[in-house]
Amino acid sequence: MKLVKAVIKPFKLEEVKEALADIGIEGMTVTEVKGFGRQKGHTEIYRGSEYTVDFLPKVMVEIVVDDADADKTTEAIVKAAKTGKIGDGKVFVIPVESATRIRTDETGPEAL
Amino acid sequence: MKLVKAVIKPFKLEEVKEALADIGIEGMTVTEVKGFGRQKGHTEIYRGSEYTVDFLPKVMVEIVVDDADADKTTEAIVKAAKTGKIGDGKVFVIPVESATRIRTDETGPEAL
Amino acid sequence: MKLVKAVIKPFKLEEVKEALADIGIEGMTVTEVKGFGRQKGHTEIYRGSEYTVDFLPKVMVEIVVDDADADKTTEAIVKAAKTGKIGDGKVFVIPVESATRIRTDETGPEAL
Amino acid sequence: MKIKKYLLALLISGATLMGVGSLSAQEESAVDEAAVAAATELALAPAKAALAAGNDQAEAYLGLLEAQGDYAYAFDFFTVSMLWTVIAAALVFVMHLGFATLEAGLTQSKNTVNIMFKNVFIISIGIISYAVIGFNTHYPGDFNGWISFGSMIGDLNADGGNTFGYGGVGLAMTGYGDFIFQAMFAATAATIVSGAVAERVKLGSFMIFATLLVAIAYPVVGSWHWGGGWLGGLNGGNGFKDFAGSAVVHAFGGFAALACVIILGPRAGKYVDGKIRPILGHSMPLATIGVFLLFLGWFGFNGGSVLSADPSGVGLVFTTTALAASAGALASILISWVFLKKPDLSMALNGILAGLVGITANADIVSPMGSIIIGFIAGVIVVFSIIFFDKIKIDDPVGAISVHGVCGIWGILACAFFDVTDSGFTFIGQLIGVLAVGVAAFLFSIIVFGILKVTIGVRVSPEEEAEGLDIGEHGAEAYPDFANSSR
Amino acid sequence: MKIKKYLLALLISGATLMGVGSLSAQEESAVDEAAVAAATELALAPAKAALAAGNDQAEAYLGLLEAQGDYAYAFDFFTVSMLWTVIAAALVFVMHLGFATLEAGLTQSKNTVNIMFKNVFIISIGIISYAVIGFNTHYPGDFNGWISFGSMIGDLNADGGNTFGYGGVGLAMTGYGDFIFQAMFAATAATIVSGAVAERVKLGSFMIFATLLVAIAYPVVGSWHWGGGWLGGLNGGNGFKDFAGSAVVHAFGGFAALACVIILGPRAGKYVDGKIRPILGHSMPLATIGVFLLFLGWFGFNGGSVLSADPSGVGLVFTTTALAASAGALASILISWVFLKKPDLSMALNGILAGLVGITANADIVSPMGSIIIGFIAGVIVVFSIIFFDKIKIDDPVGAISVHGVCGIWGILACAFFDVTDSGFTFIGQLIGVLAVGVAAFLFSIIVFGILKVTIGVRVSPEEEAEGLDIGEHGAEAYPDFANSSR
Amino acid sequence: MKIKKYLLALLISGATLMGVGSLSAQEESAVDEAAVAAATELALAPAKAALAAGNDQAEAYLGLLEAQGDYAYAFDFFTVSMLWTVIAAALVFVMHLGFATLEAGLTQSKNTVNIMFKNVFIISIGIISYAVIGFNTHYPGDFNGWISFGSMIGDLNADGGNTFGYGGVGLAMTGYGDFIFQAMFAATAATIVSGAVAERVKLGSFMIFATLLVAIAYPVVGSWHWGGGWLGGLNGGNGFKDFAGSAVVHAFGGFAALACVIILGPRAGKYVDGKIRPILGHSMPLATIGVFLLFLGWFGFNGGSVLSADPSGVGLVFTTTALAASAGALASILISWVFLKKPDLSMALNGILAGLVGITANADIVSPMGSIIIGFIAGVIVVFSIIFFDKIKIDDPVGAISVHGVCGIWGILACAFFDVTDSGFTFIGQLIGVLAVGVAAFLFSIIVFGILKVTIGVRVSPEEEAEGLDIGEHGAEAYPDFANSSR
Ligand SMILES: Nc1ncnc2c1ncn2[C@@H]1O[C@H](COP(=O)(O)OP(=O)(O)O)[C@@H](O)[C@H]1O
Ligand SMILES: Nc1ncnc2c1ncn2[C@@H]1O[C@H](COP(=O)(O)OP(=O)(O)O)[C@@H](O)[C@H]1O
Ligand SMILES: Nc1ncnc2c1ncn2[C@@H]1O[C@H](COP(=O)(O)OP(=O)(O)O)[C@@H](O)[C@H]1O
Repeated sequence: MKLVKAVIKPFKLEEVKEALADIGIEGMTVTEVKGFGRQKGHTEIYRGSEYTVDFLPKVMVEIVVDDADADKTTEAIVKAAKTGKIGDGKVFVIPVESATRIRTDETGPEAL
Repeated sequence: MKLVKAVIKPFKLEEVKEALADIGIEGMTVTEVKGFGRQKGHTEIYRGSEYTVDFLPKVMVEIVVDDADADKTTEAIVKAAKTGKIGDGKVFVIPVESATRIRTDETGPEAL
Repeated sequence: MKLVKAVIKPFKLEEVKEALADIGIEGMTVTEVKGFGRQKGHTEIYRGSEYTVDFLPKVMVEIVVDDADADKTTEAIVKAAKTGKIGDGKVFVIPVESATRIRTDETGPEAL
Repeated sequence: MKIKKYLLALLISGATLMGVGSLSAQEESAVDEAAVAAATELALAPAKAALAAGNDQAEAYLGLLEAQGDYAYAFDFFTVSMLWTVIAAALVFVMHLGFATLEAGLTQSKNTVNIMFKNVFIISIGIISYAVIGFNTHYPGDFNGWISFGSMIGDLNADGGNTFGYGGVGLAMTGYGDFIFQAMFAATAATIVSGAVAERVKLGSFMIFATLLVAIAYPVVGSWHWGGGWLGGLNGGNGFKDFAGSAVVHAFGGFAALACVIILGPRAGKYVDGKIRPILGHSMPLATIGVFLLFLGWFGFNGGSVLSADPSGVGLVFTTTALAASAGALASILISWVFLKKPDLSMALNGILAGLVGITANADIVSPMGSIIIGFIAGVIVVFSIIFFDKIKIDDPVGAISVHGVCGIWGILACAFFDVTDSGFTFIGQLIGVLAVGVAAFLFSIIVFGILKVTIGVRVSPEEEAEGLDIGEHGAEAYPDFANSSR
Repeated sequence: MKIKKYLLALLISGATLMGVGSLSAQEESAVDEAAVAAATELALAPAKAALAAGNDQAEAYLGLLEAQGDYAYAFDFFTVSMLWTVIAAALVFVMHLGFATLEAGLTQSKNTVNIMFKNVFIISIGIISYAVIGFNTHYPGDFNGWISFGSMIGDLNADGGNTFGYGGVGLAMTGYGDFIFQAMFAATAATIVSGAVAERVKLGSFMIFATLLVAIAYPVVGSWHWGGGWLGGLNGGNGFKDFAGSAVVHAFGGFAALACVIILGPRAGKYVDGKIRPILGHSMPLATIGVFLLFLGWFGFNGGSVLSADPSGVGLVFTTTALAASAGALASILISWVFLKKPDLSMALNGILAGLVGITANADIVSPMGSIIIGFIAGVIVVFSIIFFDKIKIDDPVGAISVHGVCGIWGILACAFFDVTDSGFTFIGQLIGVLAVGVAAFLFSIIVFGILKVTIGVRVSPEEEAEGLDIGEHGAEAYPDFANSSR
Repeated sequence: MKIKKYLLALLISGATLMGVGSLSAQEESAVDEAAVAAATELALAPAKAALAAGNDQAEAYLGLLEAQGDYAYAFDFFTVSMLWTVIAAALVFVMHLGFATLEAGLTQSKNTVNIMFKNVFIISIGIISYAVIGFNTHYPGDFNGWISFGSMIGDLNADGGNTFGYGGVGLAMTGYGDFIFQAMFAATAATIVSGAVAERVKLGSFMIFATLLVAIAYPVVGSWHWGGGWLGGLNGGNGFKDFAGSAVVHAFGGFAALACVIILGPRAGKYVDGKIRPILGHSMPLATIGVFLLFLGWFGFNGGSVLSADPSGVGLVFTTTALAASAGALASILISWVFLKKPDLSMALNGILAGLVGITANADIVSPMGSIIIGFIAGVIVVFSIIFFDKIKIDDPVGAISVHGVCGIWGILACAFFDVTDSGFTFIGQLIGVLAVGVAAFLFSIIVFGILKVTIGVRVSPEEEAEGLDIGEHGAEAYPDFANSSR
């Protein structure tokens, strides 16, 4: 199994969720995060002093999928989250050794 | 080492923490997250319009443990977090290559 | 590629960010978390009842780097985040199989 | 010709005034209608003269004066007193926002919508039910001293908006003024209970209970004291002293809360293996805003209870109220710092409220120094009381029982010790009064809430409690940002 | 010797008073100056005597009385009325904080800074523009009944701070009192629009629109009714009844909001594939605080509109206002529970506001029972209205169009049904009045906002809308903790 | 027979009135007691007649009138003025909630409990210490013009609640009214400092400093101006003009804050490598709520400083206060938009406060246009002042030094330029006065805070500062939801 860990723009969450539903993904976990990346340099002023807003609001979506689904999951996210503007985010794929559904003690792909 | 990454119901955190303490786990990191899964369909109304609350409040617990402890950690979490109702959550196990304690520069299992 | 996942004290974020910039790291994702660890036992009183504040505010910094950069990233974080006091946090390194930049569809190290 | 009538009137005035003098001289209590009319004529003279002189706009003012009837001489004082009454009502209204934010601040965010909803409901049903039945139950006029149910208010301006006279200078307001000021008080009792049962009470059951409490129990018990009931005969006819309601509002609410909490039991996870596990409030700013607003509103609660704009009364009451609140805060800060090792904000906030409840019974009869001592003692009491109730597993998230119940008793008893007007209020008399009120509130609540428990239930399911009442009862979150939004 | 002058004056008073009597007897309307002076002398007598007796401090008070001119006899009443006016102004000011927090609470956190900014701007420009042009446009004196632009206010105390007389007892305030009370009202119209266009309107365009709305449209339309314009001739000369502004403030704002929303379109993501996707407000505590503060401020809005401290008027208005608000809440709770299956806090909050808007037109002419019914119906209307506008894709984040526009109409019409003073307000007359105001507001807004749309644009870019206006327009976050801080 | 006495009294009244006339005629300043009594009799006549006529309830009202002594003729005016005083006190109280929320909003969430705690403490100790020593130090009566320590207040109603006379119409309040109004002011100075030293000051040291500041320094310096001290002799005997306290409250607090910040140093991480790194406030809604509440409270601060309900004074002051605040906001919006490129909410908020501080010294002597200009200039000044102090590394999280100190000076100087009453206030006189106050506050603070620094220390440890004072000083979090709760 793989953990697909995507950092996206917050307002893309709804579209990503739907794109994942379309390919049959039924579970995911979402976290509010702040992202630091190339999309920086937007300088703001607070009470007269300039500062750079380095950390921008992002949303991290984590989905554990069967090995076979990792690529299409990644693709679906990339497609749904793309605006073409800097700061769109990344998708990382990380190996997962086991998964357990707490409710049923099922493990492995059935647990997803 | 393994990263045990569990998504549980928020009110189970205290019990999970105690269950982990019982098996000698001394460290963990907790994040407030929103979960999307089978436990859905609870339709709400906001100002007259129906909508589905897809994302439910969950808590993510991340614990890095020695390889040997991964299973019993998983078990302890499963046991403590189970209510038997849909939405209890999942436990994932992910391989970890190294761990370092910032305070002491210790690495490996001693760092945990 | 590796995911360097560091849990640090919140007020060290700025220094860690700068330390990472110094070694050429351009992207990271940050989450507010609560940490449970050895740094505990500070007992507080709320409305007359004692309780232990188990979960302390921490910040989790996640950076995906090229395999080659994992060590120096870890080192940079450890150096910048160290206060020498209990609760400084940990750095974990986790294998990453792939990375994709949503904006450009680039994958692999170029995506970082 | 009208000129003659006018002159005649003046003549009659003069003549009757002398008669008045003689009446008074003979100390007869019978009212000489002609003399009264003449006296009134004296009060109307400047406006009448102005009108007669062609100053057309005097007509409206004269109309107001005349509507005032025999009390025209005091019309301006009446007007300012009435103004103070409605402003005080607005200030007491602010207390409801204070209660709502305090309660929300001291509880978990997963129950915040529920708490706000309860408070919106309480103030609404409180005002409506007070119109429908409460007011005339609270002030039944002649009655058996114990109970008499009233009907819906009618046109309280039927007398021309002039009810200055009915309580002498002590009640310088129209019927509507009296109504709206008291209506704002009425909901308070239910609000106090709301805080104590928060985070686990079933919404529907609470709404039924709150309605019965404010519509029936509160005005009935209140009538014993403020409505001319049996409590007035206490203290050897000297009356039972409860200036603005330490007993009939606060202790009443506190004891009702105690009964409900006993029936309801503590929140899940509060007492585990014999140990207390505090459940932290989710927003200290909200709690602090709440207490400042309560402090503000109390100027109306106590100040308005002077029942007129009498300068000496209003000034004294504002001063003793503020001093007691401040002393309460300092005491709680001191005690929590010394005994609990940390300066606890939530205790400081409760200290302010403790001082306010403590001074409520006696704000008009104590000296500045007396008010400081009363507030200080209340601030000490409240800390230990909160700890005590927690020890005996009475789980009261906001400390309502201690603040309103225990400090309410203290305020009532303090009348016997700190009165500088030598009115002879006795410890025993005060004790009987506050116990009567407390026991009544307790019994009513045990019975009604008990019946609700065995019928429709009073507590949400453990799952709902764990998940939070916001989702469970309302299907909504207090801070839903991010979920399902296009953010 | 001065003693002679004094005695002479007294003599003249006496003599003239008789003349006054005869004047009145002959029912001549001409004013006999000497008689007026004599009448005034009567009112000044006690203070003059005191001063003459060596009571030096009487001088200042006497000065105030004398500044009051011919109306000295009513000085104390004038003073308390004026005090009420400024306090009411302060209460109406509180409504602006209420609007700000309500609007912020019912929208997403990414737009909170923008909303707070708009509200700070609106109250500021509202007060300033009302001084510069609004006040004298609103109250133009003699004019054509439709429009007359005024100039900057001057020294409104030029008459010695005495304007008691100019509207009879119904306007017992100085020029400054009148100004500040009305200035606080003026910004309301723009605030109503602010809520409806929230989360997507371009800041600069909104600021221009809001400025024109409060500086020109509002006072011009207001002059039709309150400034003595053509609306006063409606209802067969009986006047069009709009006590405190259900039409000229609330419906005005509601219809302006409707026009702007039509031009602006819904928020991105609100209506997708023909389905409504609610965008949740980010903070129910903020929204609740907002509504309680609006409820509080409404006591000034309606109560101050009595335009004096007349005890019977103020008491009635406070009572009907509170009853209607409470009934509105209960109705919305009931309807949302029955029809939407959950007791919806945001609907309960809107219910309070609906009741308040509904009673605003008629608070001084209805009975308590009437006010309960008016509020209840408003609470029912508002729920269905909100659902209706959502169905037809009019996206109004805070429900401003329903609360202020629709319930504003209801309040105006209710004058014809619930009036207990038999003033003969007719359904048709009321309808014409409120439609005139609504159409005017709508047309003005369609034109001005339409011009802004085709010139500088009225809507932020989709990217900015997605990211939030806080970053886009202000470069700031409402809750920025953690980012870039040394926390 | 009493009838004779009554008639006799009337006769004497009449006769003495003539004597009064002659007294006045001879322009003797000696008071003829009999004449005074006769004049009073005139004022009491209607109520006495009513009582004599058997109108029993007149007794209470007559009692109030008689308690008023020689000033009975002005009792109603006195009553309404006193009512305004206590309501104004309540409004000034609201400012403390405003300060608390503004300070919390503009700082980090890790210090919020600490900030709320400080503000609860300040208002409490402020009121108590003002009773114990402050009031009688502030108003020492006859003294050397520089300093005289007072004792605890006693029964301020000892004169029957009648102190109308002691300052003429300009002080129409009882002793308690005077006390409570001034007590609410007293804590302000410490609150101003609180904002400037936030996020790093040691709690205990701050509490000691704040206590000494409000208990001693504030009333001593205040006595120079308001207590009849040496500042009254400035401007060629014309007095130093500081209407409601731009100098003796705001500049006082601002300069004390400056001294403390100099001693304390900036927050860690604020100035790094010569660059300013802003530390963002954690909640813009809280900050906005704070400023709206301060604006509201200022109507009491300035309006109450009229010291009576004089309609012309109160109306003018409300108007100038609102116009200056609004102009301040617009100026800050403009300046921040033009010079800082973005419309900055926090600057708009500071602009409101700047305008309010600017108008505080002169609200009763300027024209509407003058007040707009004063506020506008204050709004410009505050932006550049905040930037300036940041440049020179004076780290003031909320801008207290600029808002209260710098704009306080501006307000005082503006008296010399914008006075439309031709009272002859001079630039030099005003400058001397405000500098005297500022220097005194600065020196006192440097010394006392300096001593605290070298003894118990004034700053928390770097670790505690990094972790937040909430955990460090109070062991509590402001928003603790989720941790250790059973959520
Ligand atoms: N190396 C990285 N490790 C973890 N997260 C990253 C990394 N690089 C970027 N991110 C995340 O992706 C977001 C977008 O990256 P950025 O470089 O700004 O734009 P883009 O994705 O268009 O290249 C960042 O805000 C951050 O949250
Ligand atoms: N494939 C997945 N990847 C990541 N998180 C998941 C996945 N499936 C479920 N989860 C998380 O687990 C939670 C519970 O899952 P759900 O399907 O609702 O119930 P259950 O665990 O009882 O099957 C979800 O809310 C989500 O946070
Ligand atoms: N085994 C673990 N797995 C995940 N996170 C951990 C683990 N141990 C510690 N942490 C995180 O590191 C933080 C610091 O750990 P702690 O034991 O308190 O101090 P130290 O790092 O100095 O040993 C904790 O608060 C927690 O967030």
